[in-house]
Amino acid sequence: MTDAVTFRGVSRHFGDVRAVDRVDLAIRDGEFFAMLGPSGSGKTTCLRLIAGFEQPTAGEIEIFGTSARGVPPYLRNVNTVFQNYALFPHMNVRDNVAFGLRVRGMGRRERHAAAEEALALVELSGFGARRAGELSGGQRQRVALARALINRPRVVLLDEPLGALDLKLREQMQEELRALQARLGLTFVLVTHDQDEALSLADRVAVFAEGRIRQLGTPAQIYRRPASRFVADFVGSSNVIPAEVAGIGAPGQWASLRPEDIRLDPAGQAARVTGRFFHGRVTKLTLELRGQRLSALIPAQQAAPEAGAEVRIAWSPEHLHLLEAEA
Amino acid sequence: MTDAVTFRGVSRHFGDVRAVDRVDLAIRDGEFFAMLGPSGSGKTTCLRLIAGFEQPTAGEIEIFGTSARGVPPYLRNVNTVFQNYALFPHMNVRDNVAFGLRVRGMGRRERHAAAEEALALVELSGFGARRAGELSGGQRQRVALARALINRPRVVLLDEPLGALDLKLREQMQEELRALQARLGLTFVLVTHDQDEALSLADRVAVFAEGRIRQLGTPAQIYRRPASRFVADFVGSSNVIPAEVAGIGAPGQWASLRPEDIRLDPAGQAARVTGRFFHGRVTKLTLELRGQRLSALIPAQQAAPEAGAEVRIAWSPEHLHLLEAEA
Amino acid sequence: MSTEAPAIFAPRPGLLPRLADRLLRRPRMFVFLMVLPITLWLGIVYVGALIALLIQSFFSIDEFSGMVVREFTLKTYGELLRPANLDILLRTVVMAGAVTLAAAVMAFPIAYFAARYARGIWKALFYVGVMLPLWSSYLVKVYAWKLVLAKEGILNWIFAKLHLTWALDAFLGLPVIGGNSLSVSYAGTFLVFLYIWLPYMIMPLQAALVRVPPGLIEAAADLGAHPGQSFRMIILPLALPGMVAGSIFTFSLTLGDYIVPQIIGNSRLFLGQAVYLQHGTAGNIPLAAAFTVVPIVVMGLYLWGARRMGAFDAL
Amino acid sequence: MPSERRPPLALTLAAAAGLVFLLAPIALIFLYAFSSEEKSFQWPPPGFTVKWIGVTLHRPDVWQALGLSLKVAAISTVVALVLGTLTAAAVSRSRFFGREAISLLVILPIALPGIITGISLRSAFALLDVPFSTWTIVLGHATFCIVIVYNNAVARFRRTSGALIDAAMDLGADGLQTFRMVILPNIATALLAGGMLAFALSFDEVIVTTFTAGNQTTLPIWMLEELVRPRQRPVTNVVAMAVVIVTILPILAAYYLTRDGAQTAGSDK
Amino acid sequence: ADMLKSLGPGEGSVSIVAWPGYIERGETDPAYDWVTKFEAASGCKVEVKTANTSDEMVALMNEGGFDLVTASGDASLRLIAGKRVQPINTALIPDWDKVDDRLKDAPWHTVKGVHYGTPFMWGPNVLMYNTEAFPEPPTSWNVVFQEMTLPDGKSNKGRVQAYDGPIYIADAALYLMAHQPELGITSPYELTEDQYAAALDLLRTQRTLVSRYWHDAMIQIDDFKNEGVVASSSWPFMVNLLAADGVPVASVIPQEGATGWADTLMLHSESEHPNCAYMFMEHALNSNLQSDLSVWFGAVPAVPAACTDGSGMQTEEGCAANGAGDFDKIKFWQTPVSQCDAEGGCVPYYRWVSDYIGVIGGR
Ligand SMILES: Nc1ncnc2c1ncn2[C@@H]1O[C@H](COP(=O)(O)OP(=O)(O)OP(=O)(O)O)[C@@H](O)[C@H]1O
Ligand SMILES: Nc1ncnc2c1ncn2[C@@H]1O[C@H](COP(=O)(O)OP(=O)(O)OP(=O)(O)O)[C@@H](O)[C@H]1O
Ligand SMILES: [Mg+2]
Ligand SMILES: [Mg+2]
Repeated sequence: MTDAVTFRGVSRHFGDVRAVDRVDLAIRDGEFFAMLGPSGSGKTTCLRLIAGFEQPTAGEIEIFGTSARGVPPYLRNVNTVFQNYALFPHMNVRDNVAFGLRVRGMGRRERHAAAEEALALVELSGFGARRAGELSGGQRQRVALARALINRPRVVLLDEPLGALDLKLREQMQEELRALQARLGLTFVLVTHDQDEALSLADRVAVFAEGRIRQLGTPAQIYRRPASRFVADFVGSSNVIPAEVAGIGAPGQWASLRPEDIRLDPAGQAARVTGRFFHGRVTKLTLELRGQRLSALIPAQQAAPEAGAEVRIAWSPEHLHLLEAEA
Repeated sequence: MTDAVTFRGVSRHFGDVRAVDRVDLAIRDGEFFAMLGPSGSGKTTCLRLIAGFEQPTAGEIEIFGTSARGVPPYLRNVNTVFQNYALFPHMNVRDNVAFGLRVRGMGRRERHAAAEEALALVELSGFGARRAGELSGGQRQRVALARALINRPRVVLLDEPLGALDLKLREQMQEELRALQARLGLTFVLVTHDQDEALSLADRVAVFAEGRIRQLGTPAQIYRRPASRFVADFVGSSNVIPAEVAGIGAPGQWASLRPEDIRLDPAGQAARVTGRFFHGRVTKLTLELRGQRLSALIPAQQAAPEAGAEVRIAWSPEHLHLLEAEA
Repeated sequence: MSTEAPAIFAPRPGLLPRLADRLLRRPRMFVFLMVLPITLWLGIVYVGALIALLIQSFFSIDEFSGMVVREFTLKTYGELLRPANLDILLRTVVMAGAVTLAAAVMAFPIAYFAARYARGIWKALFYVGVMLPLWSSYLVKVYAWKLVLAKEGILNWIFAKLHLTWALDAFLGLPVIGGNSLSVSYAGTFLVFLYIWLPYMIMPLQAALVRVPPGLIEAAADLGAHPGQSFRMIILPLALPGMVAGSIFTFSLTLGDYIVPQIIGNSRLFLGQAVYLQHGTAGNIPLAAAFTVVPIVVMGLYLWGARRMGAFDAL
Repeated sequence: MPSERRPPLALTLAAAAGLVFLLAPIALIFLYAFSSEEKSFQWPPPGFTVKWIGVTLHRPDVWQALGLSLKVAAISTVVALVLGTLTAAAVSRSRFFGREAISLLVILPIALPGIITGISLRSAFALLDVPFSTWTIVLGHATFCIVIVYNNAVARFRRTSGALIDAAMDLGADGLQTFRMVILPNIATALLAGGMLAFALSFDEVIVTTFTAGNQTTLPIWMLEELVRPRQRPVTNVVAMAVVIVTILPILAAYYLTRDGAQTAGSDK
Repeated sequence: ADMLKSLGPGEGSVSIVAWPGYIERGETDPAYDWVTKFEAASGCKVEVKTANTSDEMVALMNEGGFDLVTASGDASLRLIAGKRVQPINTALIPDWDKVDDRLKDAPWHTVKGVHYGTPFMWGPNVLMYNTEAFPEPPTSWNVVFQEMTLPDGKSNKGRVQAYDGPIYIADAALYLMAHQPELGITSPYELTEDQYAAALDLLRTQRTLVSRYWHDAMIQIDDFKNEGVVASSSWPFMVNLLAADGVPVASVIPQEGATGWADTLMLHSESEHPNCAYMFMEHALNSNLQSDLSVWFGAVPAVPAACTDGSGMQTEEGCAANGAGDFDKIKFWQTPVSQCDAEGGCVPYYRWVSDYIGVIGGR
């Protein structure tokens, strides 16, 4: 089976800025793919390269095996859900959703029917006559999704679609997105800087930094076996500690240790609690251990020590993960 | 000791909208107080009542025992960190921070020195000459904080100060806020709709809905003993299940059960997995149990079943919390 | 330290702060004071004078003495409806409409280019290009155009050099808009009007176009709209309020001008000239007033429509 | 940020043609300021001379008219700035009865043809027994300049978040301090842009001026007389050219100021 | 106000509504200055408001605030009828005697024997023609009224002009006086309905020949220079200017005669500075003003001596070129009024206004 999107040595430079730098990538047909990385790492640029808003400075992009060189956005069967939704303010919801069909010359009656169907898909039946300005953030996001899906694109690109939503709504939309993707069997490419979102939604995740892919793998691989200190640090707030303190590897090496893998243990090493934060089901402790700042998560059932207390902590060696030296 | 802020039967109506409705409240001197609630529940209005931007329609507000009736904002020794920071775009960072001193007539040299000190407090030494537009979100937030703190107010009001920051930065700023409050010993009133933020930062939390306080207590009380279905549902995504299914209480009553308290147990009740989301240290399962949708969190160490699988689940009765009937 | 400072400060001394404070605490009074001067000047004096003018249109002129008879009559309106006067009204409204349309068409590429593509020095150049005509004397510009359009003027000279005189002649041969030369034809009047008022269309249009988020155009392309469709379905509708705002200027300025058609054109009167003439002619003020009713009604309807399109925000 | 930086060729051509259309007549005015013809012009000009610049410099009537026009434009602009800003503040900051009517009222003098404004103001002055003077010209000009300032200010007020005013008061600034330290600096560039345009409009106005001036001669009225009287015609072109040359610097200055203003004005969203 | 009986001291200023170019203070050309000396001698500061049409002058005078106006015959009677101007005490103007006798009692400023002003300047509305198109001077106004082939072999269509003031209807009537005597026109300014209708018909024919009517001198000069216009009613002023510019033009008064304008300095009935105004009227007659202005403006002085006495720049030949010898061929502008000798009355001016608008508009 051909891959949905292939990058071969793709670069996109803006003057001196290497927004995307020699990226090789293959996104499989039908998978939920996430691009994760800090701000400015080139995620959006990658998406824009796929959509056709940018042309690579070097390298080759293929979409379902066909070269995309010089193909303008409106000829690519790829649709985008923009970060700020980019709904057309002068149209109502129905016309927004039906836009893709209108430009393809479909008649009014037919495209309205199709729009209603697409709205039903995102559970917005009956909102067709509203203006975009009269919708809440979550509703707008779903309109943008319906608008992208109505064209039945082969690839759906989502640029931080949930960034502007509040926590509660974000979680709900995440579930809906995932369910929709599974149901329609389309290829979804999601850009996000929220590691939790990437890990929970995607089949595979590419971690970006400075225009390059630092690690590509399943969420579990990325979370449990981060390839580098950067990845360990960025994906789930890991403790990155020198090998000497960790007790494995050679001096100069670093190891990662997840906060939830640190436990209070009277037989462990002495550390000082510098802060305590109640998070409901867990309590987060910030600790100081031999000059290293660590954070640990203690299940809420357990009594957590006060800030300032001296505690003893331990971890099982199998939770330590030795990091490769930074590139 | 007098309380910092006291509300006595305070209401604020806008036409038909009861933004704040007969609220009684006492915020203690020196505590970190959080107002938590969904959008539109009246949190911001409460804050604006304290700051003096709104006048109560009914009731009385006291600040450190003095009635605030008719006192304009600039005569209240209370300062606000606004949701969007509201930094003055035509001033540099130093002048922004020193604004409060300037309007009180302090000389240029003195107030610049004070501004540098305040910037040092929020770890922004050396940023004084920059424009607000040249700062990142987190930096802006800290400038807004320094600007509010420089007046040495008796109460600091924070209106969703971290709402616009991304996850990583938000966590970091939360730690800093808490540390600062502890160090300065000031009264902080934080408005947020992020339950995790309220729970982890505050000494006490008031949960708002529709202009009224639904529950007021320590984070642990609110999390473990929610007073109502609304609070249980809003604070940490709880499962709220009928007493029949839960196996306690009388029919018609409801019980709350935290997702982390559900465990896979071959001896438990049969349920179907409808979704699986990897979140790093835990995996979230959405389940269907006798027609009820539940969510459960499974530690990552444990193998989580696939979506569609049949599983058996159980919980200890002590984790069930019977809810009072809704008002 | 948190216990030292008072929780509520004492009010500030000084008269001015106290006064400002009073006003701020009585927002209604404050707003009232802010809009008072404008209401007095525009609402009472200006609108009052307009109404007084309109009332005059219901008076008539005594045929024998030429004096104004201050009695209510519709006679003057009867006069207004004479064919010669109707011609003037029709001619003016058609001209104003044509100028407005042409200005919109002509302004669009300039405004769009300046708003979207021009950067750095080019942006400045476009700005200057629009502002300079605004700053050079209206009259001198009109007279300069006379030289351009004359039979032995610059345009003819250029056409002759390009061996295109036949094309110009063919154009001038067209009925109605043509004439003996451009400078004595409707086409010439139109061209000069267009030139003089074009900047007033470009500015609001550009302001509207700047505010069209580029993301929307990308979104349209992403959904399969080719550039023409993006233009028609996205850019144009979103720029429309700016265009309507600009058209308020071009339309009204053309409607009332009496200098351009006197210098460039075929001597057939335009509304502004007619008003000027009737008003100046030792007093057919009733007829002059009746003439002004037309632009007031036309602009009234236009403004009403424009406000519904949100054009006032885009002026 | 759009990245398709290259405009379509047709658009570039159309925009360039438009620019030429706008500027070519100005070039012509410059050219004929140096024509050796005296009474009327013909194409191509038979010869060139710089003597008209000298002639113009020694014409006291030019200087008088220029002085009056500058004075009128400056005062009208100030009046328009004050009234326009007040009205804009009231309209954008609060809702009150008649708010819609006021926004319409402000637009009226520019939306109605100048001749109507001129005639009605003239009859109003006659009715109120106001003698014609510089002040009647100023009043006439301010009437239609207000809308220009008003529109610029309203747009800026709308973009300047109300939270800034709250923030200032929260930090201890009273009403006056808030206005001086926060509101004014934030709307300054918009006022500058509006003021520039209002000034230009007033400086070049003929039609309303014809009706509101007594026997005073503003520069446009002087031009009108000078053009109707066919002697030393290049003098009008010299004056027009001088005005353009002298104003180009403030135009550019305003451009750079307002360009930055676009960023400083919007509060961080 | 009543007529002034005796002259008092000057009030310090005088304001005048004038045709452009009538009151020069040397700003345009230092050689032409007849204000500075007057101001110095009389202590009256002169303020000038120019008006471009007779109608504008009437409107300005109606508004008030002025002392003097240089009114043409088509405005003067309107001003008198509207009581905007006051009778003149000629005894207070020592040089009244020098005024051309033919102008002293002219009907456009004398009503029932009462003088309402001081004659100022006059001139004919000549037929200006291009000497290349007309090797011989045209002998009739028919070159601007009837379609014909001109001596240069091309039609006159689009190459002739007419004045765009309603008073031009009189020019048509004058033409008809000669060519259709059966209409019985006695004065081109007193037309019965039938005569008036015939004049309008003639003007409608003319409309098909005229591309643009001339309104101010500047535009006509431009049109002769750049628009290929070869014949038009005009003033000596434009003929002189164009000829000086090297354009091949000349002028003639054709056999039908011509209309003409004669301007009168009239005193506003509510003048606030009557003494200064009288001083200016005297100044207008006795100084070199008449002589210089007739050069400057291409007009004939109301004081014939100004042509010959060397008080200014004018010479006898200059006066002749400006039409001094043609007085008898000229029917001077006056305001048409409804009272006239013809039975049924005549068509009044306000109808001339609206009908001429109609004619130009193609109705
Ligand atoms: N049109 C452009 N011109 C110049 N530089 C650009 C352009 N677009 C992007 N860049 C630069 O390229 C880099 C990558 O930008 P990109 O938008 O792809 O980052 P991102 O990973 O999407 O970040 P974010 O999470 O903030 O959206 C940044 O340094 C950005 O400044
Ligand atoms: N000035 C006002 N005029 C009218 N209604 C208002 C005004 N301010 C607030 N409201 C209404 O009062 C209610 C409470 O608003 P408030 O801003 O206090 O909510 P909130 O809890 O801060 O919500 P959010 O989390 O969205 O900020 C809302 O329904 C709001 O629409
Ligand atoms: Mg991005
Ligand atoms: Mg709020």
